[in-house]
Amino acid sequence: MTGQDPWIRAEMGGTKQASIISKPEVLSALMKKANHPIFLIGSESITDNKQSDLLITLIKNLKEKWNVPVISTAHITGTLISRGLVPNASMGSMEIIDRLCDNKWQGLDGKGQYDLVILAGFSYTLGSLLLSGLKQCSWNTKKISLDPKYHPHATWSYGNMKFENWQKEIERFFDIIKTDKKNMEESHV
Amino acid sequence: MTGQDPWIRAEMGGTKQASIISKPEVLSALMKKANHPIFLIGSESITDNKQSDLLITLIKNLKEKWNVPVISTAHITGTLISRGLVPNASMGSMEIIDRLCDNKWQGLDGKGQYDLVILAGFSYTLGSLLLSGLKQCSWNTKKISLDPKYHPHATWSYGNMKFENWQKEIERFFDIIKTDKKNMEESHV
Amino acid sequence: MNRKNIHIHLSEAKSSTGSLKGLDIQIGKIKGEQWDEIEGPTPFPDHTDLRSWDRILLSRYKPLYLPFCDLCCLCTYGKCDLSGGKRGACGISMEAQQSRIVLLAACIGAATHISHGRHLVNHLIETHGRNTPINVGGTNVDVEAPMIRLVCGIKPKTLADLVTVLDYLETQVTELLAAAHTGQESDPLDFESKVFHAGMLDHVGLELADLTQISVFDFPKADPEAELVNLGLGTIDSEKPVILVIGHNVPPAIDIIQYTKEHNLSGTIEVTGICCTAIDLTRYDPDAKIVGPISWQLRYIRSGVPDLIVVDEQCVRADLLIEAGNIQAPLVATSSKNCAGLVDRTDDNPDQIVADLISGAVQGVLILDPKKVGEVAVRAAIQSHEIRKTIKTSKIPTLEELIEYAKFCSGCMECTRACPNETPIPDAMKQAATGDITLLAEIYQSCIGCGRCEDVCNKNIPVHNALVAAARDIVTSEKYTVRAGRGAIQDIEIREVGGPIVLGEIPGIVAFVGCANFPNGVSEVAEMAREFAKRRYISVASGCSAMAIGMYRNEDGQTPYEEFHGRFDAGGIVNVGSCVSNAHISGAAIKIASIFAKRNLRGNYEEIADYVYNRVGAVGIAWGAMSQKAAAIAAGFWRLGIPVIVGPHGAKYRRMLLGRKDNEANWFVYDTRTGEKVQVGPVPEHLFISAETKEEAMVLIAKLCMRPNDTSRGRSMKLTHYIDLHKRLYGIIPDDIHLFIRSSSDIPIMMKEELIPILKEKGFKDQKIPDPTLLKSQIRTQKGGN
Amino acid sequence: MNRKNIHIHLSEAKSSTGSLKGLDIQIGKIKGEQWDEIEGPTPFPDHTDLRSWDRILLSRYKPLYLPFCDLCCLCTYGKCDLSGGKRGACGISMEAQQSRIVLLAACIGAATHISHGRHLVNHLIETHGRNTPINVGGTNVDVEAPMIRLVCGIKPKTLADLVTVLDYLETQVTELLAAAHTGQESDPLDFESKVFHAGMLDHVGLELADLTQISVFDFPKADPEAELVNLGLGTIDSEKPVILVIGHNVPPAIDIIQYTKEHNLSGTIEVTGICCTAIDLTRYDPDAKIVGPISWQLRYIRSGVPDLIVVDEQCVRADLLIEAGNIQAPLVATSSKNCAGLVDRTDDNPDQIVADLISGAVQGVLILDPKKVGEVAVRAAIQSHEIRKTIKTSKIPTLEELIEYAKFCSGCMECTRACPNETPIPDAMKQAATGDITLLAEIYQSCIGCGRCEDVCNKNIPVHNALVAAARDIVTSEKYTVRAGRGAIQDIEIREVGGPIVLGEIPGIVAFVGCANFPNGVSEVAEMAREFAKRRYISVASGCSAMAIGMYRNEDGQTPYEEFHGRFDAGGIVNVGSCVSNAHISGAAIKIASIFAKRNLRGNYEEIADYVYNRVGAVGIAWGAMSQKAAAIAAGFWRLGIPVIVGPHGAKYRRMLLGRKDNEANWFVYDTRTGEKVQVGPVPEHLFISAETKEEAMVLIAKLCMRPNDTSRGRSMKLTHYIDLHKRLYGIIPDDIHLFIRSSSDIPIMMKEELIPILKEKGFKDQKIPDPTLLKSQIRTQKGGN
Repeated sequence: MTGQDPWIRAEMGGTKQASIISKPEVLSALMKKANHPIFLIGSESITDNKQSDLLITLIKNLKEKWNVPVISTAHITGTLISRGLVPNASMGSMEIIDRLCDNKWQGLDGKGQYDLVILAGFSYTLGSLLLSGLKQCSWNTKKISLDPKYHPHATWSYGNMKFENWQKEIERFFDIIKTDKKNMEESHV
Repeated sequence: MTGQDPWIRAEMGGTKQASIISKPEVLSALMKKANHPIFLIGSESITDNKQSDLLITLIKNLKEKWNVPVISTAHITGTLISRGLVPNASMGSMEIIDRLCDNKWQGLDGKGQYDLVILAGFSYTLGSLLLSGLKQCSWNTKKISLDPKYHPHATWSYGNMKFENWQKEIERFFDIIKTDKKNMEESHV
Repeated sequence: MNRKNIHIHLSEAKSSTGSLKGLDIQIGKIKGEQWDEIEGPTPFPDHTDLRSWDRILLSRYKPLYLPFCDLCCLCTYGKCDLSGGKRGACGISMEAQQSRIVLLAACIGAATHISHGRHLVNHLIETHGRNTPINVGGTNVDVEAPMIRLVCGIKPKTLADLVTVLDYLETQVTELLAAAHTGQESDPLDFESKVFHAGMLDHVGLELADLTQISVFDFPKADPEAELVNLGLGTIDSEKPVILVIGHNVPPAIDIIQYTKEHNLSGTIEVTGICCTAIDLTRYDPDAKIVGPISWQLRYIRSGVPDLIVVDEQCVRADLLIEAGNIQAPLVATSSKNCAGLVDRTDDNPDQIVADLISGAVQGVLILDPKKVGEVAVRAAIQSHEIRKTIKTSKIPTLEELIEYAKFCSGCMECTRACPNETPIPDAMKQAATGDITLLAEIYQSCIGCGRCEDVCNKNIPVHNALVAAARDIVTSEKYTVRAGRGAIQDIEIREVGGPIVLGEIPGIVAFVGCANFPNGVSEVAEMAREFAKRRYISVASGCSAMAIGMYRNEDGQTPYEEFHGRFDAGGIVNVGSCVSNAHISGAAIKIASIFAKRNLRGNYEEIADYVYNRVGAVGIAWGAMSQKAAAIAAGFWRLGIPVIVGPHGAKYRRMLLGRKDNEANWFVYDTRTGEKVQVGPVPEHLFISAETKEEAMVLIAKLCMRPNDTSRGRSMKLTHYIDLHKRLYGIIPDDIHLFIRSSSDIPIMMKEELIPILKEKGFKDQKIPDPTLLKSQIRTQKGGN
Repeated sequence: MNRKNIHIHLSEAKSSTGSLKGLDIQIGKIKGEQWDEIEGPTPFPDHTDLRSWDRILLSRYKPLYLPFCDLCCLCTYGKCDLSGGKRGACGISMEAQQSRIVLLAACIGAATHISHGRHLVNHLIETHGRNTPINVGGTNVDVEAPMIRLVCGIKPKTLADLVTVLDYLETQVTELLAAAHTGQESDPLDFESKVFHAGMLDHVGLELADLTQISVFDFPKADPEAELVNLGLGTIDSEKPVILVIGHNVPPAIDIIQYTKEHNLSGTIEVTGICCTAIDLTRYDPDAKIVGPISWQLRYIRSGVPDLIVVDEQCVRADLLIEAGNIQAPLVATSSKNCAGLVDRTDDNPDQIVADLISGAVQGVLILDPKKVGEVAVRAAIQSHEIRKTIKTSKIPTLEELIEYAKFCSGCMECTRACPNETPIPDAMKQAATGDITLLAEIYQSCIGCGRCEDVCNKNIPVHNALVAAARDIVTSEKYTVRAGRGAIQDIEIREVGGPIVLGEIPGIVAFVGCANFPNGVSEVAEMAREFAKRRYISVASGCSAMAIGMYRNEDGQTPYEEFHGRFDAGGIVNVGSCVSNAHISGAAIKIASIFAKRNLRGNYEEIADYVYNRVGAVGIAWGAMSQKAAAIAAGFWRLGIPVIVGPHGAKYRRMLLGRKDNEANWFVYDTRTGEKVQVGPVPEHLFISAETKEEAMVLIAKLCMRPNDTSRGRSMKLTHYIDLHKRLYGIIPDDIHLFIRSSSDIPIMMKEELIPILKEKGFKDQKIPDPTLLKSQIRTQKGGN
């Protein structure tokens, strides 16, 4: 079960571990079920590695399709804007997790706490801690990790994958989004 | 993957977790590959629960078929004898693990350290610690847990199973032992 | 070494001798001339001063590590995977990491007792004065502080003298804790040596704390006939206002009694206790009632009986505020270690505090002044009782409710998987759903009251309450007695048993210590204690184990404390007191060296430990130990060469200290008379071992009581018990008797026929009995050499 | 409260006044009449004495917990799964468990420094006498011990006076550690309050340790012009015998220098150091060389350069004995905390020890006498050098070997998965196999030298050595300078900057502290320090961060210490010294209250912390902190109201203390003049936060320097830096500026056009600037009330 080992091997999960996003339909179903989702994008999304472009495209797609608000952590807002992604807010990773842990927080839109938190673009270590913090304070919030490294503390996570395989998965997800009709039956997760 | 969660849920494994004994052929292959196996049987093997009889029969079979020496821990030797199983030695669980950790120990038979250690009949907590201790001091020794509760610290373990399913597995193993021919091709694990 | 307060030069204080004396005591100095014993080599030792002794023991008893998990997560370099020979980012190995965790546990444990001692001494100096004399047994006890004499090399006379001891202990604990910092120590045995040091410090701290409270509160003073006190839920009169005290620091509880006495309320209020505060309270007032050990917290509170809860420190549940709230009982926290988030009302008017507690304006308060706790607790309990009479506060379901709950059970097994004892709750629920609560009631007997079952139940069944409900008849019939903690052992008792013990004719001292995390309830400890008392060992007990022993009645209806005498002598069951009273057990071993064998104690640790190790057949049993304190207490015994046996859960301490009887060469001593190296066999075989069952433990007890110094008469008696127990409990004769028989006169007479053929087969040969030591310095022909 | 040594009654010592005085000092008493400052409310405080202050801070900065795992494994009740609201067998919640672990870390950290201080004081009292005066800056420093004055309420004059302080610290650490025992404390905020207390004690311990060594070893005494010393592997002359000292306790290293001086060997031996021992050694002898921070251990040893290694305590790898053995360099362990399994040769003849080390009879020795270490190390290093000249000892592969190794790489990614910084080693290996080592050399720059990559390599590639080999050119060109640690800040410096700081006109004090576990090597710290020095903040540094800053050269070839001045003034980069010198940073903040604002320090913690919190715009950056010591140091800053920023790995400390700027109501102060509650905005917004990138950290630094007391001029300057950095680093204007602008005069003039429209949109309204306090007791109209 290599794909489902924590990417940093010493990062043990807990008694409840993330389910694997085995196919893009899972993601799509999760998005549809969400009432109030939010996307957190970390600083690694703008590093030079080959994942960046795809990740930014993915976020744009989510934003356009389901109107998912995006929060950029660290210092990357300007770069994102220059690459065509305008985040809804810029906030430190600790600051946003802290707010997501506060059941009185009304969200960026004043509509209350979020029920689905999607993360991508964080160093694995930091991502783990953010997910662990969220899991602890907000057990019932769904947490999705979209990076191609298995995150046991999430609710749903990709397994450890080579870039090429992950790319295929994400591109298939784009296809689903495009062909998706409003009246399409909801797939069950 | 419920069957492969640690039975006591807080008993996290490590970066290497036991493979599941998915079918009796696995067990049989492991036995055949072993050069110098040993069986440790714990005090729960004589408690009243329904597993006891089957376990004792299993051990007798292993002993007869592959001449696996048996060490009984705790105080159960007399009872085992009265039930037709004569252990090769009686030793505290800590004492035997301590010896199995000593690469100078010559074994019960003077032929040197063992390369396969089979455990059954321990409380889950104690069993975990014995396996953890063995894993730590003797990383390359194969460790098999035969109780129907998943032990991540073993090399091979049954998953968490209902008694009835475990019973079926063990009985199928008896069948294999019976029908096994010396010239049968070794199955690969 | 912390001896700063002792270095005062006469020339710097040009005054009369009289006033100098006064000053000496004032600043903690103990004048040498008051004590003619020669100072040994290691007063106030650093751990490096005794490291060579530790290494002698550790070369014989090697650590076996049983890691709790593969990782180290102590710093932000990590987490690091240490399995399979990998090292952490700081370079640490798995072995060193495990021993480091043991050190951390031992430091926490020692700190807990030492800090408790500091608190007691400071508080009682404030209320009773610096010159309050130490008195633990009047004329019956001359060696009043064997541990302090041995380790510190001083002879404390007043509370003020103890301050010097505390300074030393705190310096040392701080240093040991520093060694647990990331990086640094790399050698597992050096970590283990530091663990031993922490254990030794812990025993000094224990002794100091108990000396203090015995002296000031006039607890039984080394009294073998201390009163029998009531124990058990069934002894409580819930018609009266009921106060529950929980924890380990007795002053607030004593001030509750004081307040009732001063206000003529004695007898109108039930003061009940759990854990060591309960034990210590009955040493002060035999009318107080002990509810039970640590694991009785949830069941007693949820019964709704307590009208008010006073909690101090140490073994107290971290959810007491919630539990107290659930039964509408106000809670008073009294310790800085356990502020529970409550507002500090120490400086407020008691009227206002009581009013706030009773109106429900606050659910609890923090009061750091014991005297004020006494007043507030009593007054609020009386009012709380009035209110609570009119409402249902018990959380324990009725039989009908229980059956309804049981029907919800889906058999998912999560409760069993969360239960430390893996009890078959779902089976019992299934049965209960049909109206038969037998199995549930049985599970109550092995329940350690942790409540984890409830947290994981998918159906929200109050599982723990259900167990208590099923066992209602058992619970209400919990009426037992326990002898109040007697404190120290008298010098005369030591004088009388010293010879029989070191010769082996009293077959051993068996000390039952620690808490209640047993695999099969409290009954196993009682069973073991009775077995060895009947065999004329000296059974000693403290803390929750002392309670556990009391929770048994024989066929004549007697509890063990009624059945057996309380003298430190063959066939006794001796309750020394609370956890801190454990020092009287190690102290008794030391006093054998001092009083019986006339060895110098003063700053002479190594020689005395060598004496105890080779001559005093003592074994500790911590059958249900779970805490860091227990780790420290055990370590204190190890350094004195006294083996400790723990129950199967004790394997979670992650490290055993095991001897290897199959390596004959390990088992030698020097004969002090000749310097000759003599093989003596594996006595005692292990220093720390987890037994899987009580049967294994009992056989181990008998075996580990053997010592090199046993006379043939003594050895044959010890062997009789060992072989007899082994045959009875294991069903076979042990296979190692030849290792313990040094000459034919060691063979138990009644077993000769049976044993001689075995010995012949094993190739038995005669060995002489030396005057044993592990220290070259103890060899007389080269005394002073090394 | 540990004041036992102060309670001496004159009546009990009927002697002349003269001799009494002598006695007073002897026993640690500090005579009140030598100091006319009024004693504040909390000399020698227990943690409950300052709990209400802690709760004020903690009600504003709430803990966010980021658990390292779901379990608690601290006792044998467990392991317990605490996730999803479940409680442990002891009743503990996940939040309380996380804060308990933080407490444990802070206790270990504080114990480490305090024990180090105890060791120094004991050793130096022995060698230099009890009456050795404390002198940290001659006539330039009147407030010699601001932390000790503030916390303990005493004014230490001699080493002996420090013993009283140590007793207090050890008592308190022991009590806090006790609170980490299983059970007991249930409230996370009470655990956090204890963490703050541990931090405060830690700073007292730091100050005490540095005062001691500055005074006795004549380190630079508050000298802004302390010498520039050599730093870097490239500065070492390996033709000479090379001694490497590693750790945090300088006496053995000083005795090495002493020995070379006394034996006319100065200049013939290279004494090189890693970590704080190196820093402190250059404070003693500027000719000693600093190799680099903690993470340079493996690379330097494996280079084969050191002929002998002397290791003391704290941040030293636990595998040094193995590493030293691999290059055939003898090892001398010198600390009881780190015995490394070596035989204690303290009492042996140096001739014999040297002979044993050189013959290889032993690979290392333990010597607990610094003077003997000095002799043995020098003599053995000279001989070791002769032998080692003739053999290849470097473990660093040649380029050819490196390429061969790289070819073995299968790209399995295990090394990356083990690397704390997730460096792309397999990619680099693939490239290296083709002969191109660029990427490998790049990885060297962000390598923290933990060596975990090697343990997991399936192909047994010596990965770390390969990185060092690839970076050979970089390594050998590591030639830098760092200003020797200056120690304290002069009173006159404080007098001069006090006004500009509390008014906000010096925009802030930025303290770079802690170790080298950076995500991108040492360069980020240098970059940050230079940025803020250029912006005329006061950049302060200590320990490995001070080294990291030195490892940079600007376009003119200057290191930052050459580029910037060393005064505690705008635009300086101030190296205070080693880890223990961190106390001079908190001390400087305190001295602003004392010297500039003339507040009483003596036992007056709460008022001074309130002053610092509201007025002194200081921020700590522990960019690569990894240890328990760092946790304690940070906690000491928190209690004074000084925010601390850590790097992304710092999130592994498991707990942040975060403010919520969106809750306007949180951000008030009282105006001391009127008692009015005034909204002042989120200044500072957080108390402890992990930044994801250096850019985020830099913006946070600027932001967290704002304080309620800023004048408009000061605030507008601070805002200028905040907005400017945000625009440059984030690429946008910050969205929260309206929260920091209290009136139009706060608006930076140059930014008016840009900001006014934004402020209008956000609905900005004028607020007044109060004389701020969080303490009702500080309100003048009701002074004394509460």
